[in-house]
Parts: sequence; structure tokens; C-alpha cells
Amino acid sequence: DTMKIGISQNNVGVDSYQTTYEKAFISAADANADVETVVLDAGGDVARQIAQIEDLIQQEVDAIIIWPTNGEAVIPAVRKASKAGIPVIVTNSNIAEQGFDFVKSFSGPDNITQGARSAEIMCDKFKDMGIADKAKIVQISGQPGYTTAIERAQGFEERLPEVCPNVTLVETQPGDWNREKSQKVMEAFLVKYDDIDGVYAGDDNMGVGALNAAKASGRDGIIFVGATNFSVGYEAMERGEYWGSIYQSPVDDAEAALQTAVDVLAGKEVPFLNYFDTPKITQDNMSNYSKPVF
Amino acid sequence: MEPGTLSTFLKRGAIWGFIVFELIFFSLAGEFLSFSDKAFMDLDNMLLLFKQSAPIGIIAVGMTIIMINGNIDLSVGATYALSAIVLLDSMTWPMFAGMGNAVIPIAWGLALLTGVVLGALNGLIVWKTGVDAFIVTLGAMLGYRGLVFMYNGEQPTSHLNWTLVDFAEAQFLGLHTATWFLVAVTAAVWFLMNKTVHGRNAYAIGDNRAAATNAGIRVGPHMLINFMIIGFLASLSAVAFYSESGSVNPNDGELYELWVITAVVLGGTKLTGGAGSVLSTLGGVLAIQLLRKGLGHIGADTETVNLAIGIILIAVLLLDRQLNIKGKEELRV
Amino acid sequence: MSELTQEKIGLKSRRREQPVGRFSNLKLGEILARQGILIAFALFLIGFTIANDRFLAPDNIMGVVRSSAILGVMALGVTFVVLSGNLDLSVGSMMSFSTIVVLDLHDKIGPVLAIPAMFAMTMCLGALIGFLVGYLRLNSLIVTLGMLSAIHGLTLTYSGGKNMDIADKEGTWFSVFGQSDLVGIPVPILIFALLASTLGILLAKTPYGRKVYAVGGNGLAATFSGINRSRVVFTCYVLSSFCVATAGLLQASRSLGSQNTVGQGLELEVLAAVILGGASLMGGSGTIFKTVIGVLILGFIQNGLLLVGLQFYAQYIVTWIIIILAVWLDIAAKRGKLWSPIA
Amino acid sequence: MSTQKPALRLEGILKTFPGVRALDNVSFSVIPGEVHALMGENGAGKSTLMKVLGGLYQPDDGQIIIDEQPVVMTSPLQAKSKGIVFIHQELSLAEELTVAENIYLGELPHKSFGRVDWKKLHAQTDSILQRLKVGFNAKTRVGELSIANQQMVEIARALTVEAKAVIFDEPTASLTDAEKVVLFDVITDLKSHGVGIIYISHRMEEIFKITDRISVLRDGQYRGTLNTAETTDDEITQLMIGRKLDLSRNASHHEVGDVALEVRELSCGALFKNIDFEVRRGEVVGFYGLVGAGRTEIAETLFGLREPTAGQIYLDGAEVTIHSPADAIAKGISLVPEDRKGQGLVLGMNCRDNMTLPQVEGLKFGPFVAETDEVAIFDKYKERLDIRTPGWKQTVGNLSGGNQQKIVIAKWLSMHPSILIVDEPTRGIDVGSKSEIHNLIRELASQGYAVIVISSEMPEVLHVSDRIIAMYSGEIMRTFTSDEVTEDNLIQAISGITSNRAA
Ligand SMILES: Nc1ncnc2c1ncn2[C@@H]1O[C@H](COP(=O)(O)OP(=O)(O)OP(=O)(O)O)[C@@H](O)[C@H]1O
Ligand SMILES: Nc1ncnc2c1ncn2[C@@H]1O[C@H](COP(=O)(O)OP(=O)(O)OP(=O)(O)O)[C@@H](O)[C@H]1O
Ligand SMILES: [Mg+2]
Ligand SMILES: [Mg+2]
Repeated sequence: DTMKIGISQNNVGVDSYQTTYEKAFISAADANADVETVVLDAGGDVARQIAQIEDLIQQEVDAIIIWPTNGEAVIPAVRKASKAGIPVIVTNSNIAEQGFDFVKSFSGPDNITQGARSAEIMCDKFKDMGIADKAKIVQISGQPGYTTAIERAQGFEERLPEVCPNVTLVETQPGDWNREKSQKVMEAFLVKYDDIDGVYAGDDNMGVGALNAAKASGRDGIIFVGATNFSVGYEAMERGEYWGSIYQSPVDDAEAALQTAVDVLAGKEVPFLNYFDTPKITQDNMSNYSKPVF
Repeated sequence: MEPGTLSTFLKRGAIWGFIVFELIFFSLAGEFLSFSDKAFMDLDNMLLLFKQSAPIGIIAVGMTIIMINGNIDLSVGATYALSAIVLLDSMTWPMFAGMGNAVIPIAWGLALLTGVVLGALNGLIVWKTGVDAFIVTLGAMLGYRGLVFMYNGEQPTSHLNWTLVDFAEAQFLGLHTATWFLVAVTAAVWFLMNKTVHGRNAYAIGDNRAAATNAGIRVGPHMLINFMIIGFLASLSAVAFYSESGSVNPNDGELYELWVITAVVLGGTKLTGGAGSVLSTLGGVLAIQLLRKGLGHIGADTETVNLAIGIILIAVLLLDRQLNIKGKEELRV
Repeated sequence: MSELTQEKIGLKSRRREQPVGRFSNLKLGEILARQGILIAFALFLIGFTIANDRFLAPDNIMGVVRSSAILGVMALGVTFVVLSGNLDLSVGSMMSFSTIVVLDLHDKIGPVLAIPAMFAMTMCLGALIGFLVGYLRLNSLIVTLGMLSAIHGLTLTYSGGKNMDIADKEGTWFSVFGQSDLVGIPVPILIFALLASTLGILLAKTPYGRKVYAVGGNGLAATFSGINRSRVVFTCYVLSSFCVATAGLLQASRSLGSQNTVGQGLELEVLAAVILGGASLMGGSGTIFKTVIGVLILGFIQNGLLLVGLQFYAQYIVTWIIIILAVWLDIAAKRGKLWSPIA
Repeated sequence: MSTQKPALRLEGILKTFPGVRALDNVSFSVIPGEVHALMGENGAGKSTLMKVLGGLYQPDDGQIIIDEQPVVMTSPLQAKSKGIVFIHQELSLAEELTVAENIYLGELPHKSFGRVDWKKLHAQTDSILQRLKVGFNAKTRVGELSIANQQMVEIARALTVEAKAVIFDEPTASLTDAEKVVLFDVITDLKSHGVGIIYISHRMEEIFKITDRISVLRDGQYRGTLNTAETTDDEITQLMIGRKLDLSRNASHHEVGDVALEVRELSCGALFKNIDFEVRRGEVVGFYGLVGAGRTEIAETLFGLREPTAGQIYLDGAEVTIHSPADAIAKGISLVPEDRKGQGLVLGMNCRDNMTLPQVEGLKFGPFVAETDEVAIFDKYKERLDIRTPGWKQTVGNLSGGNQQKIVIAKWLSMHPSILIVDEPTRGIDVGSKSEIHNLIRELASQGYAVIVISSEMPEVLHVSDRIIAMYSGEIMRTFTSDEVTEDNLIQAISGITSNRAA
């Protein structure tokens, strides 16, 4: 008997991470003859996601994977699924603790750790350069309101003073996961601040946008660090223009989620929190990693 | 022909025809493409359809009034989010501590008040400055969203009250709480627009503003009231939805205005005002929701969903055009 | 004969000369009043200059204009569509499409062929919309909203959802459109200026422009005047898609790589710029010059607020207030009264 | 009569618009129970004065006095509450609403909770409609009515309230004779109830038929008041335009040339059937008939706006198919449409651009519009038709009704068409300009143009036409030459009484 697994993703069109995730999920499911899936996209809208969960319950799937648009708002919907006897697996970003009773497992990266590691990359580089006592940095965060954006900023902001207490974060503005928006934001930063030693971006897309702005205005010597490595970022690192990022693979992410669901349905024990590793990648060690596909 | 009767209803019938088409199509396609054993036209699924249509539907009913009146409101999504924040946050305010579940009606009241105030602000600006409602509410879409973010930064605002969730998840006579909200709102607004002086005046203002002014109708207060109504309905929609989900992201409700307007226009309401019907709007809302649901049912992926929704919106217009095609004798303009 | 209160017959034939004398010439103040939006613009510039002394630095101004160029180029086309009495909500999604396509083709067939191919594909989409709205007379809001969604789907299908990047970013001359300078002025600004003046002249000075105004002002009267209304609307959309393709080119060339969502949400910003410039959504009124002002106001607001360094949500709120104030000032100057005459 | 206390008075009213002094120290009063005509050329300020009285415009100076009390009239609502009813020159109706709702617009009868009292509304409306003897009922949607019937809906508003004064601003411009009779009955009735009536019209015969006094405006200034019973056409005209009018038909007999337009067995669905006629160069053919007779539809078909279901059209002997107005224009046909606001003008555009719109493609200097040529055309016709506007830059929507009509006429005359069709060309045009337009039509004919005049005004058709085609219910009943036509046989023909059909 095949396993029917439904997934409600957050917002597929919005960036290539999510799109690649979707593709990887579908091909992983295709590769497994015992699995049938229905893949839904909430388009970033909580209401639509809840409706999708209700629909999946109504269609009597065997398991539901959810990439929450809002870690709390989906709890009642998840409770419904669990009441209907359908196991729920959370992927990529977790739901709030109140909902833990209704889900079987979480699998995904740890965004806070990613932010923290970015802070470490940045700090180490400053120490190498000998400017760790006076460096000034700016942050370009992801789209306001997204858990991922919040957690990556939070992890960075908490970790930085621990490792490099004298580096100042002078300003944060959102770049909305958008290279173009980020470039505009960076242009304004460059006009406003004469000294910028580093830029931390919520992902490499925005980081490269900021890099483009700096290049266009001829400002050299700025250290760029992102919180998720994209292929544009990887290429910029190859060119020596971009310092580092965090290696996170949507393929791993998708496969882990599907595997967890399959394991749960097969009755295996799975750990409740199932983080996969997201290592640091910099110009120094990048040869150990292949270029991201997205 | 009295306004709002069955004949007007059927004349704008393209949308209902389309709904029937969707039902048949997805039922048949579902047989082949869906892995679910449940039929698409399963009763529970249809009840869910109504429930899921409620958040957009309640706002769309309000938008119908605004558009009949000759205005537009792009700020409804932000109003929706801000009211949701007030709803959830007010339950935790120290001044209401120890009230138990008695805080629920208070929170509802405050949320609805928020909507009415935001609506009134739009209405007053439109009235007193004479700036086009499109600009005023486009600005408010940003401004109100700014208030949303100001309230709690980028963090979601949450308060899960299980009593409230249970109430919102309840079904009475088979219909979910949110469906009852939608039904009540539709009925009330239908009555308002077709049976009351205010409603008929709103039609007149949208149809021919100069004529209404000449006839001594006070355009400003009517617009103000209608903006207050849509503000109220945007927050009512938030009340219906967030009572159940208990947490609001600061960017919730984004793009709602576009979907709401689409539903209203699909229902046959004119962008220029003066004509339209609440019942047809309901048809527009159901058609869109059915489309999303159906595409999910047959397992279409993101690209396909986007393509299909786009093409189908245009197809509905084409269908409507075919139904209302002019006779040969008509003026070729 | 009845009681005659005033002079009766001694009126001779002053008929010809008198009416002319009765009309005084339009006063300078009234002409100025028609440009209320310029006054509003000036006020904001002054305000931001006081708030941040770098605001008026030549580099900053150049930077703002350069990054407004992409939005601006799109707004030029949308001005035509709005003037003809229609809407275009598909421009953002169409711009993403052009950007992705030209980047993809750049590596496959080379920039020389990629650019015309992308223009052709984009303008086909424009022609499709033009056909639906112009010839079939479908509601432009729904058609373009539908196209917003459909083109997004198309782009995702085309790119497989992936970011699109040029492989050899250093070696291509393709970057000239977005990144290089000519006589000290960034090329995007030059392209924007060139397009704005060409389209401005097309609109203000040619028979075609006159027809656009007529169709938007009163489609029936335009038909009765022998104007082919369908064709005018059709060409407006094709023109709009040409502008979108240009914007896509600038965008692609500026960043040499792009996301599928690069233009997402721009449709409302573009429309806001056009309306802020004073074009009426009902059609028939507005000018290219005013649209350019609208674009610049939006660009300078965004930049000024970033320079002032307000929290992003405060920026939202200030933008709200500024937009309404700008339009209010504009129309108040026109009607000569601050408060509206709405009863 | 003058000893009676006026129901209302306007004193020293001054009103200016940018570049225009529309009213200059105008005083005016109405006595209860009188019909007081307000006359003047197009753009003299009649409508503006009434809009001041109706609360639509605030005067720059001057006073409104009602019942000996000065009133600051700030809104139509207030005017209404003072018993002033305003029947507008331009239709002011909400087309999507019903007749009843339109008649009681702004004062729908209601029950508790603001519910409309439909029963009462429809009963009241029906009784008013009965008084007006119209063929539609309270529940008809206004958009479905003909222009004439829409005008009757406007008029019905006068009967809804206890009015102190009723303003009729050119109510008959689009009414037929039968409806006019009803209107005059209504006026007589109101008058007998002591209502003061202000009546604006350019039609002398109406003025003499129903008014008691006549006040004249000229160029925004008050020129005097006459007792209708004691005055003459000439006196009024003289006061209005400062000279005598020459109403004789000039350039009447000239050479009639070849057939320019020939129509055979032309039909378009139920709108008109088997239409046969021809128009020669140098000839003016009048089309006369009742509303709905199908004249406008024939004109629209000849102009490429409708597709005929049968029949042929020949231009200069060659059969043609006319696909669109552009095609018609290219073939030398022009049409002055009957609805100036809907079909004739782009109201938000300036005067010059409106006037040259159909030929803008031909007025080129390189790729650009030759604006100096345009201004020259504008100036020429402004002079010729005496169009009152501060300049070509004025927005057409700000012109007075009559001057708007003149722009429409100029728009098509300036095309120098070989076949000119004019549909109700002088609707709302003052006597002076009217005769100027008639002269122009005759003159064009004498220059070899073929002209078709569609008009519902018998004197106009009789005055300008060489031949008159009488239509009834979509068919041609008879064709008259100018020698054989009389008012009587023309009326017979258009009522479908005669069976004496001529091809
Ligand atoms: N809103 C306006 N803006 C500018 N000018 C106006 C406006 N309304 C009227 N006018 C001008 O005021 C003058 C008087 O116009 P009004 O409409 O009162 O004339 P009228 O006597 O009613 O003419 P008609 O017989 O053609 O209806 C005209 O020159 C007209 O152009
Ligand atoms: N009795 C009627 N009921 C409904 N519609 C009518 C009626 N009479 C005319 N119409 C329509 O109203 C429009 C304008 O009416 P109008 O008074 O000009 O009649 P018309 O057909 O143009 O008459 P004519 O051809 O004699 O000028 C026309 O398009 C006509 O089809
Ligand atoms: Mg008038
Ligand atoms: Mg007619």
C-alpha cells in the first residue's frame, strides 16, 4: 500500500531556495515507489495554508508535512490533523512550543545558528584584518515578518557582541530577500556612512545586491557575509569579492522532511528535533563544497 | 424591474455558470489526477469551501459597497492585520487580567473598533481633501502596514485561546462559525444596499456623482459611512479568522486587496461604480476559492497554479463576453 | 412694451469685439497652481535636505535617479495605458520575465541576439494583453491581474524556479546598459531620459498621442471621430511592454543575474508613480512629464527616508503621509481651495 | 403683476471662472405663479445664474433673497429645502437606478431603520408618471429609456415636492411635440398652484406660448425684462444679441449636381427597413420623423457605425461598404452626432483638440501635429460660429451647452466632407447662431456638398431642406420637395397616417 503524503510549503515562488526545495521534494518522492505526494504552496498566506491543511485532512492523506508561514497560527490546524489521526511533520522552520504536542517531528536547519555562525565568520575575518576593535557594519535583513528573517537576524545580533564586542552594528534595514531592493538599501548606506567595514545579509542574494552597490560606487575593502549560500554568492566568493556565508542545502532539507515522514509512517522512532548541519563556508574553505544549485 | 431581484441576479450569471463548470471539471479531473478516494463534491469539502471563502469573502462584500459607491479601498489587507493584532494582543493586556473568557467579547469589540476607526480615517481623508480614494488607500496600505510593524516589530503577535479556537472551529447546522459570519454579512449588506435609503444613495453616487449632488445627496457622509463599513468588515474578517488561528504575522493580509477586488469584479461590479451586487460578489469569491481548492485537489504545482489562475480569470471574462454578446444591430464602437 | 429696467436698444453691434474682451488672460498664479505637484516635490526636497546634509550631494542625486530609472521606464509605458483609460498590473511580473529571459539567452545565444529576442517575447505578451483588452474589450484590471499570475507561472516554468545568472560576469559587454557611464552620466539615466523625451513628444505632439487622450477621455466620442479605439488601446499595451522589456534589460544588465521575483510588487509602485504625477485612473488626463515627477518623488522619498535612517515601519508611515499630502497639494492648488467641495 | 411680492430674488450676482466673467452684477426675480423666461445667447450665463440659485455655485458677490430673507445658498440640498427645484440642462440621472429612484433621488420615502418604502415610492411615482402621460413605469431602469424619456424623468422631479420655484433649463431641447404639450400642461398646472417658474429656452414659439415675463442676459450682464404679451421676436432678439436677425433663406437656389450618395433597400434589423433615397451635390435633404423613427440609426449606418443587414450604399455611383467611421471619413462622409456629450466631445480635452480630432492625422508637420494649423482652424470657426470661450485652451466641459454644440458642428464642418450628415444640429443653440448654422448649411450645399439634416424641429427642416424625407417607424413614408411640403402633410406622413409612399 502506498503512503499518501501531503505537503504545504510556505511560498514557493519567492526565492530559489524554496523552488529548489519543491523540485527536490518531488523527485525524492518520485524515486520512492511507496510514496504518493500532493505538493501545495501557501504563497506566504496563513489563511491559504490553513485551508490547505484542512483540505489535506479532508482528502485523508496519511501524513502531512508543513513548512509554516507562521509558527503559531497553524497550531489549531495542526491540532485538527492530529485529532484526525494524521501525523504532522514540520519542515524548515519550526512551529511554536504550544504546538509540539500535535506534531511528530521537526526537520530542518537552525536559522538562529546560521545567524550566529555568520557573526563568527565576520568576526574572525575582522580579527585577521586587525580591525576587530573598530569595525562598523550594516545589516540587510530578509522580508519583515518572516520567521527565517527574524531568526537569522536574531542569531547574528546575539552572537556578534559575544565574539567581537567592539564591532558596531550601525544600522539594519530590510532587503526583502530581493537583490534589487538590497542594492538600493546599500546605495543609501554608502551615501550615509563613510566607514563601512562589513555587510551582513540575510542571504547571499541580498548580499550580492549590496556587493553590486559597493562595486558601482567604487568602495573597496568591505567584507560581505551572508546567512545562506546561493550560487551567486558562491561565484562572488570565487572572484574574491564576497567573504563567506552558510552552506545550507534545500535538497537536504527536502529529503530530510520526506524521509522523516516516511519513517514516522513506517513506525520508526524519530528524534523530535532533527536539525541538519549548516556549516560555514568562506573563501578559505570553499573548495570543499560544490556550488549550490540555486 | 426592482433592483436586486432574481432577474438581475441571473443576468450577471456568468460567474455561477463558471462555478458549476469548475465543480464538474474538478470532480472529473479529480477522478484521474487526485490520489484521494474522496470525491471533490463531497459535502464536507463543500462546507469547507464556504468556510475557507470567509476571510476574503467578508472583505469582498465590503469592497462591493465601496466600489458601487465609486471608490476603491486598497488598505483592507493592512486593516485586517492590524485588527488581528488588536484582537490577539488585547486579550493579554494587564487591565483585562483575571477576566477569564469574558475578555473575548471585549477583544472582539476592540478589534472591530480598530477597523471602523481606520476606515473612518480613510473616509474622512477622501471626503475632506478630495484626493482620489485610490491614492488615499494606496497610501494607507503602506501606512497601516507601518502601524502593524510598529506594534510588535517583525515578530508575530500571538495569543492562543483554546476556548476561542473551539468556538471558531465549531459547526452549527453543519456550517462553520466563519461561514455563519459570511452568510450574516452577505445578508446584512444585501439588505443595506437594496432595501435602505443609504444603499440606494450609494448606488446613485457611484453611478452619477454630479446627479447625486444635484439631488441634494450628501456624498461625503455616505462615503465616510461606507469606508467605516469596509473597515468594520475587514476587522470582522480578521475576527473570524484569527479567533481560530491565534497568531498574526505582520505581513498577513498582503495582496488581499487584489484578490478581493478580483472577486468583486468577477462578480460583475463595475470599477467605475453605480452597478454591482453582493450576491454576485459572493459568486466571485467562491469561484476563486474553488479554483485554488480544485487545483490543489488535482495536485497542480506552483507554476501550473499561477498559470491556471491567470488564464482562467481571463477565460471567465471571455465567457461573460460570449454570454452578453451584442446583437448584429448594435452600434459598432 | 414692458418696463425696461436698463438700457434696451442702444446696444448696436458690439457683438464681435466684446466677448473677446470679456475674457482676461490666465494669470501666472493660475498657471503655477496647475503644477502643484512640483511645489510638493520641492517641499520634500527641502525637508530631506534639512534632515540629512548628504541628501543633495550630487552622487546621491545621481544614484537615486539611476535606481529610479527602472521603475521610471516602466511608468512611462503605464502612463500610456492609464491615459487610454485602462490599467496594467502585469508590468512587474512581465519585467521579471524579461529579465530572466534575457539573462538566460545571454549565455545561450549571446547578447546580440538575446536582447532582440527578449524584446520580441515580451512584446508578444504585451500584444496579447492589448488584444484582449483592446479588441475583445475585456476588463483591463482582471486581464492584467490574470496576466500577473500567468506570466509569473511562465517565468517559473522557464527558469525552473532558479535564479538566473550570467556565467561570465566580467567578460560581457552586456553590463553597459546598467552599469556604465557616458559623458559622466550613468547609462540607465540616459536611457530613461531618452525614452521619456521620445514618449513625451509622442504623447504631446503627435496625432497618436492626441488619439490616446481622446480614447481615454471618451471612447465613444473617439470612435465617432474615426479613431480606431481598439488599435489605440492595443498599441498602448504594446508600448507598455516595450518599456517593460527596456526595464528588464536595465535590470538584467545592472545585476547580471536575477531572481524570478525581481519585479514583484512593482506594478503598484509604478501605478502609484503615475497617479502621483496626476494622471487620472479614469483615463484622458496626465502627462509624461508629470509621471517623471511622480517617479522621482517616489525615488527621493525612499532614498531620503533611508538616509534619515528611520525604522522601516516609520518609513511606511511617512510614505503614506507624503503621498497623500503631495496629491492633496496638487489638487488643492488646482481648485484654489484647501478643502474639497464634496458635500 | 410687478406689484406682487417676488417668491425669490437674486441681487447683484457676480460669478467668475478662471478667465471668464460669467455673471456680472445680475439681478433677477420671480413672482409666485408666473412663468419667467430667462433668455440670452449661448454662454450668456443663464445656466450659471441658475446654478447659483440652486446652490451649485457660490457667487463671488451678490445676494439671494427668499421670502424677504437673505439666504446663503451653499448646497443643492439647501436649495431643495427652500423649495427650489432645478431641472438641469444636461441630464442629471443615475442610469442604473429605476425611474422612481431617480425622481425621488435624495429624498426616497423610508420606513424605520432607513428602509426604503418601495410601495409608497412606486405609488407616488406612478401617479406622477400618469400626470406626465409617459409610456414607462416607475420600475423601469433609466438607462433603458430614450433621451427624450430621460428628460421626462428629470421633469417629473418638479412634481415631487411642494416647490416654491421650479427652474427648467432648456427642458425641450430633446423633447418631441407630444411631450412638449405634456410639459406645458405641467407648467400651467404648477403655475396655478402659485409656483414661480423660471424657464430657459432658445425657442421663441415656446417663450410666447407659456411665459409671462422675459429677462434677458447678455455676456453675463442683465439687459432688461419684458412683458411677453407686449413684446415681439425682434425686440427680444435685439436685446439678446444687439442686432436684428435676418431669417431669410439665402443662397437658396443653386445648381444641383450629380448624385453623391445613393441608398437602396437599406435595412438594419428592426431599426429601419428598405430605405431608398439619394442625395445630390448641392442639395440639402431633411429627415423628419418622431423619436425612434430610425433616422439616427440610418445616419450611423452610413457612417460605418452599424452593419446593415441588407441593401446597398453607392457613393458617386460606385457601390461601397463602409466598415468604420474612419472608413467613412476617408470616403468623405461626416456625421455630427445627436448626443454631444456622449458622442461628440471629449469633455476633458480643450476646445481646439476637440475640434480637430477627426482630422488630426491629416494636420501634420513632419511627424507632429501642426498646431498652428489647428489654431487657425479653431480661430476660423470660433469667429464663424461665434463660439464663446476665453481661448482654445479652455476645457470643453467648461463651455456652455450651446457653445459645446458649436464645437461639435465645427469639428465636422472643418473636415470639408463631400457628404455631411447633421443629426439635431442646433439642439440648445441660440437663435442668432442657429440662423448662422442654417446659413452655413445652405452655403455648403451651394458649394457642392451633399447635406443630410436630421431634425425633430419642423421649422428647421422646412427652412433648410430642398427635399424632406418623412419617416415613421423605421420606414420612409414619403419624400417631399420643398414646393409641395406643408406642415400638415408632413405631420401626417410622420405619424404613419398617409399611405402615400414615395420611393
Ligand atoms: N465650470 C466652469 N468653468 C469655467 N467656465 C465656465 C464654467 N461654467 C460655465 N462657464 C462659462 O461661463 C459662461 C456662461 O455659461 P452658461 O452655461 O451659464 O451659459 P448659458 O447661458 O447657460 O448658455 P447655453 O445657452 O449655451 O446653455 C460661459 O462662457 C461658460 O464657458
Ligand atoms: N421608444 C423607445 N424606447 C426605447 N428606446 C428608444 C425609443 N425610441 C428611441 N429609442 C432609442 O433611444 C436612442 C435615442 O433616441 P432618439 O430620440 O434620438 O431616437 P432615434 O431612434 O434616434 O430617432 P430618430 O432616428 O428619429 O432620430 C436611439 O438609439 C433609439 O434606439
Ligand atoms: Mg445653459
Ligand atoms: Mg435621433
